[in-house]
Parts: sequence; structure tokens; C-alpha cells
Amino acid sequence: MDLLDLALGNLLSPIILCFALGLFAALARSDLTIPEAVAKGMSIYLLFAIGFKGGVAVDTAGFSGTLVGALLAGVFLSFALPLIAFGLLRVMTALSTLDAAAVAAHYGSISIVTFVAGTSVLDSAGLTYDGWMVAVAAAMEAPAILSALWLVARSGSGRQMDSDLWREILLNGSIVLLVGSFAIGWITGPEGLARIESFIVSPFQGVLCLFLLDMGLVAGRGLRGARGILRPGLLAFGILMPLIGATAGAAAGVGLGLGTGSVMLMMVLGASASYIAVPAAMRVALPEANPSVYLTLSLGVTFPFNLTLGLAIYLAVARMLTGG
Amino acid sequence: MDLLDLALGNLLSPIILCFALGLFAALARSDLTIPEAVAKGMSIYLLFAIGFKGGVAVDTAGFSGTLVGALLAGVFLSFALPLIAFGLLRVMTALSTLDAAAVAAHYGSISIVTFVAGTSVLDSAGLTYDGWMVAVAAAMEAPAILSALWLVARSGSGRQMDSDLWREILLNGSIVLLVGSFAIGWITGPEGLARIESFIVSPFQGVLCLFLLDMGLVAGRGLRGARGILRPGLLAFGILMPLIGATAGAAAGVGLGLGTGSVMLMMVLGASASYIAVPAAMRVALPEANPSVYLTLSLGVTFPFNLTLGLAIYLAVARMLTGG
Amino acid sequence: MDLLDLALGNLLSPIILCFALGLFAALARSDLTIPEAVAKGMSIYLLFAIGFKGGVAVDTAGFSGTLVGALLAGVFLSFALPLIAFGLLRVMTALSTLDAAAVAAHYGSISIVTFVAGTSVLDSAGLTYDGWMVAVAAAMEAPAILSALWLVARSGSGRQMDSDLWREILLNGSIVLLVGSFAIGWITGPEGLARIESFIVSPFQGVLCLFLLDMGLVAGRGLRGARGILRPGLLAFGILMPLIGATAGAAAGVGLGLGTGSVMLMMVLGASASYIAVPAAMRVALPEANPSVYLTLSLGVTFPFNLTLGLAIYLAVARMLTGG
Amino acid sequence: MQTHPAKRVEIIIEEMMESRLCEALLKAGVKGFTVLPVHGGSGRSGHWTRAGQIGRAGGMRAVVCIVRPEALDTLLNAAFSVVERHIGVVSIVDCEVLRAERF
Amino acid sequence: MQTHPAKRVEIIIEEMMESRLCEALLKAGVKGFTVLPVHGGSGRSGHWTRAGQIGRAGGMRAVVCIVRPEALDTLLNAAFSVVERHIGVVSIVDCEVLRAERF
Amino acid sequence: MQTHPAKRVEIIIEEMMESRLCEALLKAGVKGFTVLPVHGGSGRSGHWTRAGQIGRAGGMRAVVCIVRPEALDTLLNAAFSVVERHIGVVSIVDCEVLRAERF
Ligand SMILES: Nc1ncnc2c1ncn2[C@@H]1O[C@H](COP(=O)(O)O)[C@@H](O)[C@H]1O
Ligand SMILES: Nc1ncnc2c1ncn2[C@@H]1O[C@H](COP(=O)(O)O)[C@@H](O)[C@H]1O
Ligand SMILES: Nc1ncnc2c1ncn2[C@@H]1O[C@H](COP(=O)(O)O)[C@@H](O)[C@H]1O
Ligand code: NA
Ligand code: NA
Ligand code: NA
Repeated sequence: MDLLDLALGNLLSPIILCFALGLFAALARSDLTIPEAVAKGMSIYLLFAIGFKGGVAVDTAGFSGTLVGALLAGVFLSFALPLIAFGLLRVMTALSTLDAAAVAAHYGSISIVTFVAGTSVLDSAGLTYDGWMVAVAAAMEAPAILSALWLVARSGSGRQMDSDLWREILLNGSIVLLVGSFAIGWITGPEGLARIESFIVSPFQGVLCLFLLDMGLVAGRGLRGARGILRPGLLAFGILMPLIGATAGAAAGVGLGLGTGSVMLMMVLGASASYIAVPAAMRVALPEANPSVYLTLSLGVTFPFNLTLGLAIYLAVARMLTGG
Repeated sequence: MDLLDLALGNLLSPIILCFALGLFAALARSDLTIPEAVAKGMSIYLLFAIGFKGGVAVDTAGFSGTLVGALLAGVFLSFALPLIAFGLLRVMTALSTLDAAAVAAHYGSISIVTFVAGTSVLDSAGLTYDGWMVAVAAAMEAPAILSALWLVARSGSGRQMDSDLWREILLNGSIVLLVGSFAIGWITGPEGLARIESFIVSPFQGVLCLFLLDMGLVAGRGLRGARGILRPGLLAFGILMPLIGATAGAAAGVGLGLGTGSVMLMMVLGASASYIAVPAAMRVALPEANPSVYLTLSLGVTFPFNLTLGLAIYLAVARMLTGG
Repeated sequence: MDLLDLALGNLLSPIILCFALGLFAALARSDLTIPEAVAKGMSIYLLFAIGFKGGVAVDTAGFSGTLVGALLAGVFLSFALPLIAFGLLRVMTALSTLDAAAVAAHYGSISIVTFVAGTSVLDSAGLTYDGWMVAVAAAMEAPAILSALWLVARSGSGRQMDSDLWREILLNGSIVLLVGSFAIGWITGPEGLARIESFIVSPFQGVLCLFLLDMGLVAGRGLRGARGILRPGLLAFGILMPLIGATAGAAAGVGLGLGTGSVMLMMVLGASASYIAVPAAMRVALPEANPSVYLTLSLGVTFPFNLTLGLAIYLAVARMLTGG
Repeated sequence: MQTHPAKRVEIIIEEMMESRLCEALLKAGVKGFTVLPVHGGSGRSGHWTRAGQIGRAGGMRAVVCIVRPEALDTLLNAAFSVVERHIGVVSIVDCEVLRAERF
Repeated sequence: MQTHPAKRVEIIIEEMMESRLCEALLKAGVKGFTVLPVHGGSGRSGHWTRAGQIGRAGGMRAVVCIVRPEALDTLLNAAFSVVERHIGVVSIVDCEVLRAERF
Repeated sequence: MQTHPAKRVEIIIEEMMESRLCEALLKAGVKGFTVLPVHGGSGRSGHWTRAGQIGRAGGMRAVVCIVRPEALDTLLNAAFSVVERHIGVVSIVDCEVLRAERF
């Protein structure tokens, strides 16, 4: 299967088509909406299911040194990528230090839905991956926020970290749920999974479809309202930066000797940008930064790019690099 | 199986009993409620599932001329039925032109839940139907609104159609979701279905049960508050009109040479009255029309009638007409 | 399997670990929350599923005299337990008559989620129980409220029962849904179950997991805000009273000659304290009673105790008593 | 634009009492009111929020009622008879309304 | 703390008309507004609540808009042009605001 | 019915800052407040609604706080210290309350 076939196969999968439907409905100004509570419920379901399955996989495969290496690599990437992103933004766009730092934080962190979509592409390609990659994803959520705060502090402005902010960053809902369900899956193992399998395994792809429909609606609404913000430089950054992040992820994955599937997921983590945890942290830590810039870029440009073209590219490259 | 058996079998199915439970709870003024967000979430699920399965069915069975014929017949029925309804209302009731036109619009349009309940009656009777009937349902949602506006314009009052109103009518959430998921099902075909089957096929009947529980609650609350409105003439209309609509649907279905199942669904589409899309459009286009009249009639009289007796009658007649 | 093994096995099941995760997240002040609408939706699902399955079980096993005996015993327990609780509270704590009566009402009534967790412990121990025990649960919800009102009336204060209050108590949402779905399950029997099995049976344990996550969050938030309220005497009551209730339940169960599983469930009903139906009734009937006292005690102390240690104890005792 | 003086009464009350308050208001001849959901709050009985709650005991509602000045006293008496023994807050503001015939 | 006089306008309107009202307000030069969900209410068209509804026809919204006193009339005209034929309530209150430059 | 003068302060603020504002209010000696959900709004940072959102970054809350007139300044200072660098709106209205001892 060559790159084009792969890209097309991915583009014509139900989850991408659902995203496209949402995007279309929002851009066409249809009144289709998914209630906030339902969208949040679905995201809780997805986090719980992906964490639990990851924990069970670690219980089955056993704990390994590679896992620790991958965790450290993930944390390092999350700290380092915002610095690259910040440098690029200062060169490619006219954003202020503050806005640039806020955007940079998003690109060091990760998008769990892009990760999930990546695992689903691997599944349909018949490839396996290490269950603990979901722990790497959790570890990469927060460090990027600290890098961004450091970038701002260096330039003299910015708020001091207080203990509330620390707690909000390290114990934010998605980290707690992901790590918690990972631990539960690890403790209860395959017997635990057997009891809730028909809840978290079989309906998973279907829930992901409806969730991506909502993501498409939200992204589309964002794009509609933000035509003035998306200048060429910013747009180019939103597509260039995931490719850089994916390259860094690939280097880490190959360096650690991971298999094809896990290298691809490492690339996805490097490439994806946060749109839930980091924006919330930015509203507290850097309230003067403009939320429409970072939300539009992360959700309206990078997320669709990764979902439609990125995943296919990362898989092809991961295959090439690992001979898988 | 004769008509009585059929009616009884239908009346004692879980979905109808759930509706009855909701009706009872509301009339007895229990505080049982289903949160609005959950109800909306279920209706999104049902629309998505029914649309997707319809699209897959077309992909499997292939596109046919009959499909185009059925679509055209559906659009024609949706335009024509309001004119009959309007005439009847002016004779049978004391409603003003405005109120009569608003009510008429509901009866030209359709109720997707009645349609779904119809497919579930067919399933338990072991009969098949054409997957694209769901596309006919989507096509019949909107034309009736235009007929009603024309009826009002003719009488000199009424608002001019503006482009916002056009968009709201043609791109309302349920049409976009139904047509969109139909298209996704058609594109991804049986492989797409295989990936999300355990989300949209197996739990479908169960979700329908809980959804009908909510419909019963809403209908019951409406009836409780609307005793003053439901005069004999109006009540009679709410039961006579679905029978007329079903007759028209039967004529169209038999004329097109459809099978037993599809003729029955065509009758259901003719017989059912909208209570989501059309009321919303009426609040914008004919705000002076009294919403309690049309909501009570459609949701409190015609919907329960179709669900309990109507479906059994339509199936028996469809069998008789097609020898199925 | 001895008591310790059983307790540990229960403690390490996914549902208890999910509850613990919620408790931890709330105590650590994570911002993890489950939207109210989703939590309510899950509780409606659980009530519907447990009621329906109970009804089907009665249809399969046939109606029996024991069922009537168990219902009467349940109603008697629900009336009597508040009197014991009230006496204990007056001795062990400094609560006013009003507060003591309000707390007492909770312990005569039941917690359906504790009941469900009990059935799930039985399932993993490979034990069966009578399907109609869910009807006993429904019958025990309300009588305790009347006992509490009588206790208050005796002391001269308190509000007169009006017909609204009667209706609210007897037709509260959870009773109507439980009894209603029980009736629907009974009427439609195994064929009805077959149609919605993959909705109400297979995903049940998984939904219970997420629901207990939310219960942990709510209990943890309650405990955090109520450090001042939980004095030693009250705390001791919160653990002693379920043991007394379980003893009474055991006596009733053995007296009626029930099997091991049903005796255990009878103990669970006696031991568990309400936190949905009774608090709502108390806000209407005894508004001067302090809600933080009864909510903290029931949800923050007794519920976790039953879930973690209680269930294992009750099962061990039920086995001993019935030789099962 | 022509406006008319009126009173805006806001009653924050327990969800369980909502239906009783609404009935009392209607019985007192009030022509309309609007009920807003409440997400959380704080008072003598502590701090609470609605997130993830499953019972109805904890929740509150805000009922907003706009009346002609001369109807205020009847409204307050009706509201007070319900609120009296319950937690909750009643506040009154002078306002101006369009379309006075509606109140 | 330094405060400045302003007007607080509250418009209770059908959900279906929300987007039209918001557009009219923005076109009239209003600098901002906040939309609150409404749980239920009562009026000449009867009593309703949102619980378990699936359509959008029944719902309402409360739109709160704070403006400088001199902008009130433009706002009311804009709002009235939308509300005119629809059910709904408009009330105006004198208020004080911090950070007047925002309005 | 006997009423007493008070001040009704309404603070529209980002959801992320809700807990900080509530703590600041309590620390400033406020006896209670009520938090209302917000469905959407418009301002200098554009138009938004809550429909289908999954993050918490976008949402807002309306915090309503009724205080005795003499407590107003402490409240405003406390609120302002939180709101200062954030988007949001503070408005104050004269009102009358029942049961003054509660405020
Ligand atoms: N001063 C106040 N301003 C606004 N709302 C209040 C105030 N005091 C109490 N409340 C509301 O009324 C509820 C009950 O108050 P309390 O009876 O003092 O516990 C609180 O949770 C708040 O929602
Ligand atoms: N006097 C009032 N005070 C507050 N809200 C009102 C009032 N009258 C009507 N409403 C609101 O406006 C809606 C429609 O009113 P109506 O057009 O009178 O049916 C009601 O459902 C209430 O939400
Ligand atoms: N004049 C106003 N009246 C009412 N709410 C406002 C006003 N201006 C801003 N808001 C609210 O405050 C939020 C942020 O405003 P801004 O900082 O101007 O973007 C808006 O989304 C509105 O919810
Ligand atoms: Na990244
Ligand atoms: Na029709
Ligand atoms: Na009990």
C-alpha cells in the first residue's frame, strides 16, 4: 500500500468523514449541535477506555525498561518542542512574546483524540503498538506549559506560579482520568477487561465517530469566526510545526528501538497540539494571551491536518524507518 | 397473524411500553425526567445510526431508479399533504388561518422516531425494506414548511422568506445529520459498518426504549398542560389526518411497485407528523401561531396514535396491498 | 475463599477502583468532573436495566409466595430501621430531634447502586439470586420517610403531610422507573430482553464503573467540605448502623428461607442508606434539618464502607447462615 | 423608546421548592416568570456545585419575575410564604420595561 | 472603587430568535452581551420546562447586555425590532460598572 | 412586606477563574453568592457559545452576590483583584431584600 492509497483509505474512514461532516455543517451554518454535556461525556469515555486498555496491555506484556525510556523521552519532547515552536513563531509571524509562548505550549503538549485516531489507523493497517504509549501521552500533557511560562518569565512579564496553578496543571481532569484508568487496567488486568470489554472495546470506534463529528463542528465554528486571525505565516506554522514535532518523535522512537506502531504513535504525540488541557491552563496563567489565536491554530488547522494527511504520512515514515 | 394479534404484539413490545411508562409518569406528575442533554444525545445517536445503516444498504443493494422515484414521490407528498390538512382543519376546527397553516406544515413533514419504530415493527415481523427509505424521510422533512408559508402568504399575512430562513429550513440539524450519515454509510459501505456495528446496531433498540420513555414524558406533560386546547374537532383531526397521510403514502408506494416493507414505511412517513424540525421553523417563520396547538396535536395525539395503533394498521394494509 | 480474600478481590475490582479514583481526584482537588446530565443519564440507565432484568427474571422463574413475603419484610424493615437509627443517634451524637429524624430516614431507605454493586459481587462469586429482589428494593425506598415524619410529629414540630408530598414520595422518579421497567421486563419476558440485551446487559458493568467514578467524586467533594460535621460519634454511627441494618436483613432473609444470594442482597438493602430519593424528600418535608449532615453521612461514610468492606462481610455472613 | 416602571424580583430557591414557588406566584396573579438554572453557590449552609450530582436535593434555581409596582406586595407575600422556612434569597430591583401591557 | 453609571438590559427571548437578536445587537454597536440558559418559565403561553425536551422550539434564553446610558435607545430599538412579533420580555435597570472603557 | 436596601453585584467571568473568585469573595467576608451557568456571549474577544465544547477554556459563569451597602467596597476590591487581568464584566445595582439579617 503506498502513501496515496493509505491517505485515501484514511480519508474515507467513518471517523474522518464524521469530522468532515461536522466541519461542513459548521461552515454551512447548520444548527446541528451536540450538547456540551454529551460531548464531555464522550471525551470522558474515550479517556477512560484508552487508559484502561493501555494498563491492561502493560499487565499482559510486562513492565520493561523501554517504557521508562519512552516516558523520559516524552517528557523531554514536551519541554523542548515549545522552545522550537516559540523560535519559529517569532520568525514566521508577528505574534507578541506572550501570544507566541501561549501557542508554543500547545504544540509541546498533545491531543489525545489525535492519538486515538492514530491507534485506529494502526488497527486497520493490522499493526500493533505498545499499550503503555498511552502513559507517554499522559506524561507529555503538562511539561510544555512550564516551558511556556518560563519563556514568558524570561521576557519579564508573566504571572508567578502559585500552588493552585501547579495543582491545576498536574491534576487536571484528563491527566487524572488517563493515569487513573491506566492504573486500574494494570491492577485488574485481563480479568478486569473481560468484565467491561463490551463497554470500552466494542462501541469505541462508534463513540469516536460521534466525538469527531463534534470536533468538526467546534473546529468549523472556530474557523468561521477567525478569518481575520489566520494570516499566511500562522497558517504555515500550523502545518510546519506538526511535521517538526513528528520528526522529533520519530528520532526518539527509533533511538529507543520501538516497533513500527509505537514509532508512529510517538510521531503523532510530537505532532499533535493540545486543545483541552493547555488552553484551560493558559486562561489562568497567561490571561492576556489571545485565546482565539491558539484555539484556532490548534483545533482549526493542526488537528484537521494531522487527522487527514498527517496520520498517513507518519505511518508511511514509521514503516520506512523501522522496515515494518 | 391477524390485525388484532399484530396490534397487541406491537403494544406489548418494550419500546411501546416504555412510551406508555413515560406517559403515565408525566400524567401522574412523577418527577421522573431525562436531562435535556441526554435526550438530545440519544436523538443524535438515533439519527446517525439510522442514516448510516440506510447508506450502507444502498451501497450493498446498488442505486436504482426506484430510489429516485420514491424521493420525488416523498417530496410531492410533503408539499401536498399540508394542503389537504389545511382544508380539513378549516372545516373541522375553529383554528385561524395562521394556526391551521402551522399545524398543516407538521403533517406534511415526518417524525423520524415513528419511522424508526416502523422499521422495528418490520424487523420483528421478519420483513425487509429498502435501506434508502431513510433518504426519502430526509427529503420529506422540509417541503411541507414551504406549503404552509404559501398558504399564509396567499391569505395576505405572513413573513417574507429571507435567506437565513431558507438555510435554517434546508440545513437544520436533523436533515444534515441524517443525510450526512447516509452519505458516510454509502461511502464506507459494509467495511465501515463492520467497524462501528457494535455501536450503531446492537444497542439501537435499547436506546430507542429510553428515548421513547422521554417522548412519553414530554407528550404527557404536553397533554397535562393542554386540556383546554384539545377540543373534539382538533382531536379527531389528529387521528383522521394520519390515516389520510398513510393512504396517500400507500398509493405512492404501490404505484412505484415497492415491496411490502417499503410500502409500509411510505405509509408511516405520510402518516407521521413532525415535532422537532417543523415547530422550530414555525417559531421563526410564523411566530404568531400558537405553539401549544401544534405541539400538543403532533406529539400528544398523532404520535401516540401512530405508535400504538397506526403502525399495526399500516403493516396490515401494506401486506394486503402487496400480498406480502 | 476466606473473608480476607473476598474483601481484597472486591477491593481490586474495576468498579471499586473507579470509586477510589473519584474519591482521590476530589480529595486532591483535581478539576475532574462528570457533567450532571451525564451522571443523571447513567443513573437512569442503571435503574432501567436493573428493573428490566428483575422483571424478566420473575417472568422466567414464576411468581411465588416468597416474593410477597420478601416485599412485606422489606416494607417492615424500612419502617422499623429508622426507629433504631433514631434511638442510636440520640445516644451516640448531639444531633437535634429534627436532624436525627432526617438522618434516620436515610438508613431505613436504600441505595440502589449499593444493591447493584452487591449483585455484581454475587456474579463474580458465581452465585445466583432471585430476580424480584429489585422489587423489594423499590418497596423499601419510601416507608422510611414516613417513619421519620412520625418521629418529628411526635416531638411536636414538623410539617403536615400534604397530597403533593405524598405524590413526591411515592411517585419519585427512581421508584417509577424501577417499578415501571420491572413491569415492562415482566410483561415482555425473555423475548423482550433478547431485543435490548446488548444495551442493558453487556455494557452494564462498564457504565457502573463510570457511575461509581462520579459517586467517588461527589463523595470526596462532600467529605472535603464537611470536616467540621463528622465528629467521632456520627462517624461511628455511619459504620455501626449498616451492620445493624444488615443483621436485620439477614434475619428477614433467613426467616423467609431465601437462598444465599438473596439473603446477601436483603442484608445489603438493610445496610445501605439512601442518597437520592430521601434527601430530596427531606428538603421538602423537613427543610430545617441540615442537609450536609445526612448527605455526608450517607454518601461519604456509609456508602464507601458498604462498597469496600460491607459487601464482602455480608456475603461471608450470608454464606455462613445459609451454608451456601 | 417608551418604557414603563416595573419591579424585577429575583428569588434564589431550592430546586425541590421550585414547583411550589411557581404555583404560589401564579396563584398570586403574577402574569409570568422565568426560571434560570443555577450552577452552584455559597451561603450559610456551605459551598456547593452541581457538577456530577445525581440527586435533586442539592440544586437551586433562580426565578426572575417582572411585575407592575402595585403588584409587588402580593408577589412578595406569596413568595415569602414558600421561602420562609427554606434557604434562599429574595431581591427586588426597580426596572423599566417595554410593552407594559404584558405585566 | 471608582464606578460609572450604565444600563443593564435583560431580554428573555425564544431560543430560535437568539442568533437574530445577537446579530441585531452587534449591528446596533453594542460592545458585548452574555447569554444565559433558561430552565423554564411561565407566561401568557403557559408553563414550560426544558427537562428532557428534544426540539429547539420550546427553549428560551436570557440575554444580558450592559451599555452606556447614551447607547440605550439604539439598543432598545434594535432589540425591539427582533422581539416585536415574538414572545419575550425586555427590562432595563440602572447600574454601576467598573472599567467603563469596556462598554 | 418589610424590605431593606442592599447591593446586587453581578460578575461575569471565565469559568477557569470561578474558583479563585469564589475564594476571594469568601475571604472578603461575603456571606453568600450564586453562580449561574452562561450559555454564550460576545465581547471584544468575539462571539462564542457553549454548544458541544469539550474544554473548559471557553466557558464563562455569572456570579451574583447580594451584600449590605457598607460591604460593597470590600467586595469590589476583592473581585477586582481577581478580575483585573482577565476578561469579564462587573455591574452593581441597588436592590431591596427580605430577611436582611442574612447578608
Ligand atoms: N448574599 C447572597 N447573594 C447571592 N446568593 C446567595 C447569597 N446568600 C445565599 N445565596 C444563595 O442561596 C443559597 C443558600 O444560601 P444559605 O441559606 O445561606 O446557605 C446559596 O448556596 C446561594 O446560592
Ligand atoms: N413577568 C415576567 N417576568 C419574567 N419572565 C417572564 C414574564 N412574563 C413572561 N416571561 C418569560 O417569557 C416567556 C414567554 O412569555 P409569554 O409570551 O407571556 O408566554 C415565559 O415563558 C417566561 O420565561
Ligand atoms: N457589555 C456587556 N454586557 C454583558 N456581557 C458582556 C459585555 N461585554 C462582555 N460581556 C461578557 O464578557 C465576555 C468577555 O468579554 P470580552 O472581554 O469583551 O471579550 C463576553 O463573551 C460576554 O459574555
Ligand atoms: Na505535540
Ligand atoms: Na407526514
Ligand atoms: Na437501609
